[in-house]
Amino acid sequence: MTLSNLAIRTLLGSALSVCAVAASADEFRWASTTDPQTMDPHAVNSAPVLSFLNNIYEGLVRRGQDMSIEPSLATSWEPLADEDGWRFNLREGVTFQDGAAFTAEDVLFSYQRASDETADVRSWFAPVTEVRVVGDYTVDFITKAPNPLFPDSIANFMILDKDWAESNDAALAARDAENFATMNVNGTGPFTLASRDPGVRTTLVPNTAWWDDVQHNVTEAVFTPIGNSATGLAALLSGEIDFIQPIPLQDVAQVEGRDGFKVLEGEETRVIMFGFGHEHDTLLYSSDVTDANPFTDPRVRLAAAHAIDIASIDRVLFRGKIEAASQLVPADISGFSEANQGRADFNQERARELLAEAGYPDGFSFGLKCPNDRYINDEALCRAAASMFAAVGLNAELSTGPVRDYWPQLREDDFDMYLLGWSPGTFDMEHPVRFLLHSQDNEKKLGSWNFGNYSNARVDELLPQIQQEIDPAARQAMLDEVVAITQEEVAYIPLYTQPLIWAAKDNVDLTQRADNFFMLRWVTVN
Amino acid sequence: MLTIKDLAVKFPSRFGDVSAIEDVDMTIAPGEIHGLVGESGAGKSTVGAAVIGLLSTPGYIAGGELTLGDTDLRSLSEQEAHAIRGDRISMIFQDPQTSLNPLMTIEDQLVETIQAHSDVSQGAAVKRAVDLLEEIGIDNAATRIKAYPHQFSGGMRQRVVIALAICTDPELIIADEPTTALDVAVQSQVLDLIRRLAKDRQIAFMLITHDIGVIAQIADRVTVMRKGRVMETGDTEQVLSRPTHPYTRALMDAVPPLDHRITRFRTPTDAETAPPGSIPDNAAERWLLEGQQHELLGLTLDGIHLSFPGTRTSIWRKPDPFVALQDINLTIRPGSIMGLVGESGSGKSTLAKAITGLIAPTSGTMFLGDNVLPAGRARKRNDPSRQLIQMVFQDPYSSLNSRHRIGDILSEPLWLYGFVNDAAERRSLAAAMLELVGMAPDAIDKYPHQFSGGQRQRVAVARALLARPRFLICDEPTSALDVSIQAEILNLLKDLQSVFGLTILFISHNLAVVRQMSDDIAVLRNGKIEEIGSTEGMFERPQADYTKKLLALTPVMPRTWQV
Amino acid sequence: MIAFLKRYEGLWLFVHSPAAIMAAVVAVVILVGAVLAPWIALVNPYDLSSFSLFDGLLPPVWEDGSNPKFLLGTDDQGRDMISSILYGARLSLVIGIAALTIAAVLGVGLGLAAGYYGGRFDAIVMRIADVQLALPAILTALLIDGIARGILPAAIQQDLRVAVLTLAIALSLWVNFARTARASTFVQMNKEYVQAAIMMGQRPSRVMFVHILPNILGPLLVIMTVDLASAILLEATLSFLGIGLPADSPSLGTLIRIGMQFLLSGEWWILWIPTLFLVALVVSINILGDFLRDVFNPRLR
Amino acid sequence: MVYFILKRLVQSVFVMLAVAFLAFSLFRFVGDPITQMTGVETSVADQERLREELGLNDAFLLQFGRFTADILQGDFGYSYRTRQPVAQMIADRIPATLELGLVALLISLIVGIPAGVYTALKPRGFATQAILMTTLVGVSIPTFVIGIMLIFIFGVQLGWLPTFGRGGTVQIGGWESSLFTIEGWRALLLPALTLGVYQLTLTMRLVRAEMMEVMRTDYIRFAMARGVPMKKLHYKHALANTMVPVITIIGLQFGGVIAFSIVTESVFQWPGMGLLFLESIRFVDIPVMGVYLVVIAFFFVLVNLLVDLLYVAIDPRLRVRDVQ
Repeated sequence: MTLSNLAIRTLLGSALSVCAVAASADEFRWASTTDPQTMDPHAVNSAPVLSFLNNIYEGLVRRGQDMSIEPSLATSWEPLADEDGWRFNLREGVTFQDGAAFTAEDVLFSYQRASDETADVRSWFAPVTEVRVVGDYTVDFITKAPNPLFPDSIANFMILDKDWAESNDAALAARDAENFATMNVNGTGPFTLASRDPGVRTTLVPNTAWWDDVQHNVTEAVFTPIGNSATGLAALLSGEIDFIQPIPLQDVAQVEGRDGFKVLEGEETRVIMFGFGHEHDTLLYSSDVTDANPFTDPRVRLAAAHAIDIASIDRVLFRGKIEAASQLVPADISGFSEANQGRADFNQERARELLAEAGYPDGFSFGLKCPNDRYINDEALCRAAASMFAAVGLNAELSTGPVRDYWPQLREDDFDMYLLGWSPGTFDMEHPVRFLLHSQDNEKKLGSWNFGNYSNARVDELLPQIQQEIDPAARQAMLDEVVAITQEEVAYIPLYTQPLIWAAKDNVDLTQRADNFFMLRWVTVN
Repeated sequence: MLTIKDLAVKFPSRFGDVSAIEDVDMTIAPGEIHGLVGESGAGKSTVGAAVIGLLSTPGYIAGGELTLGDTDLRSLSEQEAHAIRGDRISMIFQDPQTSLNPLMTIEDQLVETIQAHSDVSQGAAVKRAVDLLEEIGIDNAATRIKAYPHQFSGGMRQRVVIALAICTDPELIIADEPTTALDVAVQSQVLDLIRRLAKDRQIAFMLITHDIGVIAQIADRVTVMRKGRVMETGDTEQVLSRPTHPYTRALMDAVPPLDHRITRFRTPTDAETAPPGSIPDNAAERWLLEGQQHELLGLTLDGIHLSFPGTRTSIWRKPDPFVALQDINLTIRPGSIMGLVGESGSGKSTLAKAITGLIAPTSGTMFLGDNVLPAGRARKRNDPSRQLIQMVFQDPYSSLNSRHRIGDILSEPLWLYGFVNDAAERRSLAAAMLELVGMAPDAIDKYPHQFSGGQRQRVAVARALLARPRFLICDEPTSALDVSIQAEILNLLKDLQSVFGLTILFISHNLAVVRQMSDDIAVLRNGKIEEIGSTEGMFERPQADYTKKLLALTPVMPRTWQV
Repeated sequence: MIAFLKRYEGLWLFVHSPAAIMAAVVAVVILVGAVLAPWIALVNPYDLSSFSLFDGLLPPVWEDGSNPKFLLGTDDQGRDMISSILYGARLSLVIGIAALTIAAVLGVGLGLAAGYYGGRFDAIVMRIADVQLALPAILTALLIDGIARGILPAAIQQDLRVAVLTLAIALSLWVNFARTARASTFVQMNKEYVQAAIMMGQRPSRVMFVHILPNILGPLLVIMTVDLASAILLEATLSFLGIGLPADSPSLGTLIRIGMQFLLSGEWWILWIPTLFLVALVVSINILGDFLRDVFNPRLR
Repeated sequence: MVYFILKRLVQSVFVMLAVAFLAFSLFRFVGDPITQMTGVETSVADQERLREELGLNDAFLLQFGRFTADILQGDFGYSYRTRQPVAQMIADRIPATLELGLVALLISLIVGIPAGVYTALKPRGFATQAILMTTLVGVSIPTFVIGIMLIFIFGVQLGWLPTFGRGGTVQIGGWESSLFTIEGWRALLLPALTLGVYQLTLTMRLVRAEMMEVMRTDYIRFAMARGVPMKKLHYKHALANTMVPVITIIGLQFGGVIAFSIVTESVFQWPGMGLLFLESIRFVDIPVMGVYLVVIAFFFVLVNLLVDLLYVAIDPRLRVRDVQ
């Protein structure tokens, strides 16, 4: 009944429009696991959104292929002379995709929008007290204290057009209900939105009026989220997509072995580590030690570090694609402590000795919490680690769960030991010190991801100094001190840097950036 | 015309081939109604199925000849046989309720059958169908033909079935128990129709039935079968009135006569059962007699009215209730047998259920002896009447729990009513009771499915007796049984009644059986009592028109034929 | 002999059905293996100290680079495949059978009572069944899982995973039992032996469970076998959707979910060996179910 | 008949309300949406403020009342994750799921019914045994394994069919359909097959059992005895009479098909409701999950009402009142 009706309507051709079916020659199709949930650059602070929108919107500064900060909508910036803060000199002649001119008013408006209560990215502007429009193309950001890293921290702060947002009722980020900016864009970036079907496909086309030199040759780019990794890989191998990020480690050989495909391997900036319940008086999940928390003893934590056979993990679980980590950031991040590159070696003897010294010659049991859908091979890693811990007498009661349950458990202090991955949003060592090493301080919003509440007075004392120090050497010295202290005390057991594995057709040239952001402007299809 | 010679049908089973019929000989001439009679398991339906080529799988014809006119039916291919079906041989089934495709109109079914066998146009086929329906007595056939089977009553439906069977002018029709599911009035009409068709159209009928009365009424010739073999063949009158084979004779003896009352049946099987009292010192008999501390109990029904809520079909209108029983006044004298007769749907079983408390009358009062009998749910589980009133059901295959051993079934009333608390004692009493009803005591460890219908009905009687009842309801206790078995069970009931002084309500649609069993009789029709009185009085001088009609239409053997 | 076989018709049919025999052999072998897992398995996949990552990803013995200690190879954790499968089958069967028992007790109880009492009680039970049917198995399982996560303290959630999963599967299966039991009970209620029992004044519970229940066991038994197969598959599917059992206490379904990661990587055995086992187990159970159906409904033969 | 339908409607409303309540219970228990809604750097205070704004701190019954009242007013709320109206999100995905489910059902009927008839009429044939065995193995392999196998055989190795998505779609009055393009059908084939395998087996076995039952009835034997042509006998007489129980079960199963499409949609990245639901679970997008459950229940109820109407169409005993 309905079908024949439909057929008739089709024949009549009324209200009929055919979506793009076959791929045109220069159409570039790519897939990732998650759909960006919104097109609003300030509504959600999550990697899929920021990564995707960086193709459409631009910030005052942007990151280059090597992650370095380079001019974008601001051509230059310098610290203010008479007060704490930064001056940005804006690029002239830039237009938004709807043709409106880009001016300092748009920057001020975007700041107000992004730092409003409705915005999820407002934490970026915690140090900012005021933004002043100095001229049409000059803006000052005033900070509470000297903030040498401020320009680095706003690479994802995207600018929208004031008039466009206000006239479309999108002056505030959509929080409870959608608004115009959830589904529509008006940026200055290299691409603009052609169509969007959330969770299904999102099509981008080049912004012909883009101010910068065009390095890509994409005429149309179609993004499809594919949640199931096997399906995604099948889509690549069957030629339906040109590029996918990421692919599972174990499938690298399969892709490399096929003609016409290539694998891009790199390292993400995310370091995977174990954390401890430092402030617990007793273990929560122990069947034998119920009156104490052995992990308060640094020797026990060190024993755990010595129990880890990172080489086997690398070989079996990660097929040789990981880099062991010595501290909370990988080597190419600014502030990395070169002086402290050593890590506890795999030494079961030493681990047992340390346990015996600490008064646990027979070991003890404890609870280990892990997510199973957050990091690459997270669950397998934890099972392997638990097995390794068990070999020295640390009997881990492993409990894994999806990340939706995992964070609440961590926030409720419900663990003895836990797995965490951290990618420094600012690409500087200061970031993990602020979030993971400083004592928990809700008022100052410090140590907010330091679930085990590792606390060291010296580290707490050093953090504000690091944040305000302009001199790189002095700053590095302080960072080295922090790393040395936390290594000495085994605040965390850093394991490795998470690998970044993308796959593409051979005829696609692209750039794999360490933050796992995929930038269409560097894509060429041959 | 139809000649059957040495026909043998076998059913392969995992224990080797089982012979269903052997050495069957039979001829049927055009226009002849040939009765094929026998008890269940005689193989009479198998003969019919073999002729029309519809033996149920995996049966096969193992030998013999089957010819219809010049056609050798056995040599036909599958397609040829199917072409002959309907065209030259047709068939009428027992139950008109299930013989017609419920999803197709009568017209569709008739036209498709006509067109399957002759090359006629749709219009011509419809016309022929309408004419045919008129011929077999369906009024207003031109409009009725558009109806679906469920819109016809049972008798009309069987006419439609017959119309379907004859619409292609077959030479032979196999009628397998064509009237068994019908009430007497309808049965008589259908039998008349068959006779007319045989005469007018010269159709040969193979009339398969277990009912000697039907055979006597319309068959020209008859063949008696037993256990797959022909016992006797001949003209109906000769076979029925002067049987030569002892089996035929015994069979005739077991048929209850309608026109007079006999004291006991002679049963074809040599009495494997001794009547109660003849077993010396039976423990069960003693136990039952011990329990007779009560007087004989009568039952009185006073103004019983019972209606069921109708099926609701509209939001606005309350559905009309369906009236099952209307103003029933009935007194069953203590120690007597009250016969309750009526056609299907007359409310006989509803009345039995009301007395047993399974359903509650809408109004009216019931008395057991002098005590009011609580109705329906008001009757407590421990009400004394639960024990005093027992029932023997129609279907011995469903009235015994097939998952329980006979011993468990029989012991149930003993512990339920607290008669015997010792399990071993219950067991020995049950065994004695089995003996009393004419079964071997070792039956106690067997399951019901290991027994025949007659034996099961004996068990059912035993179970009823073990409750030490004073009032027994027998709801069509023999209608599922063969005549010879029926005779045995009726004998048993009579014997038990006389020994233990039970009051019995005997329900049956079979007038002859009721005449043999009851002291008084009540005729039920559409939930109302038409007539009530002593059995002899009623059979000799029926008052109500309905009773007269029933008596007149019941097929019987002519008095002169009776042995 | 013939008399004996006639009496035990089911047995006779069984002896003459090669498919049923094969299925029974496979099912029994897997069952025995599962029961005896703790004694015959090389490693205990729940005991993290009994295996080592060092042995990870070894292929089955007939392939290059294998270790004869691990006949069917090892997975990415270094667990012996055979041991994992034995323990996995054990867990799958425990969940399946437990879920089935709960579903059968609940469903048959409600179905019997609904059929026996009829009327309003029947209507209520059937409406509840409708609601249950409106939430198909997967959704029920997701719902129960979600609720359990919400109301149970995190500390015991892990220990109760099996129980929660069992309950979820049981809840999605009970309707089958209830509907069948109810329909069969309706049929039995018209049988005269039931009327006799009621008439005699027997307790409803006795009528239901002693008289009616044995007579409706046939179709229920068929449902039980078929649903055991569905329960095992459902558990596997839930694992695939990520709400099954955690990877450190793997059922067959979880093993397959883990194995899916190695579909293309060359370590085929991690996926296909447990899959083969699961399919063999489920097919066997289904064949036995078919066989039982034939026994109880000879007309379909 | 009107009364019958009204009665079913009332029952349906009850079912819907009960499902809504269950769906809402899910709201409460499935996890904390806030941590999923906000980025890593959002402070605890900001999270708490958001929780308060969304009313997540209110009493359970108050929240349920609000939820039901909103739904009754046609307001299905907004997704926590995308901030879009849930009604629109689900409505956008309904065509994909329905087309998938219907085509799967169609496949199961087109293949299952003839196969059921064949195996019923030739119960001892070799082909029958082969069909029965194959389908038995088919339903014993988990759906997701079948899906992935099909993808790799037909998508990757042979390259015949697309591996994901809906292919080409056509907008017809707001209904996005993939039934009018070849690309659409190519994309539909594998997922529909995956989803249909179980239904196919079920349909086949059901038709087979009912057909064997019907073939024994008197009216079929009578039709046989009248020499009604075999084809007519099998298809017009026998098959028609098997349809009533078959459509009942298919009706009851349709809800299951739609729900099981969760697995298929996840494997084939089929942009239907099931995929949306899975994403919602991952992100604890409670409004979407709740409405999904209600929609599924609605489909179930609707299909069963249709089944009731179909009965009336098929069976004259329900349609034509006895004239006597």
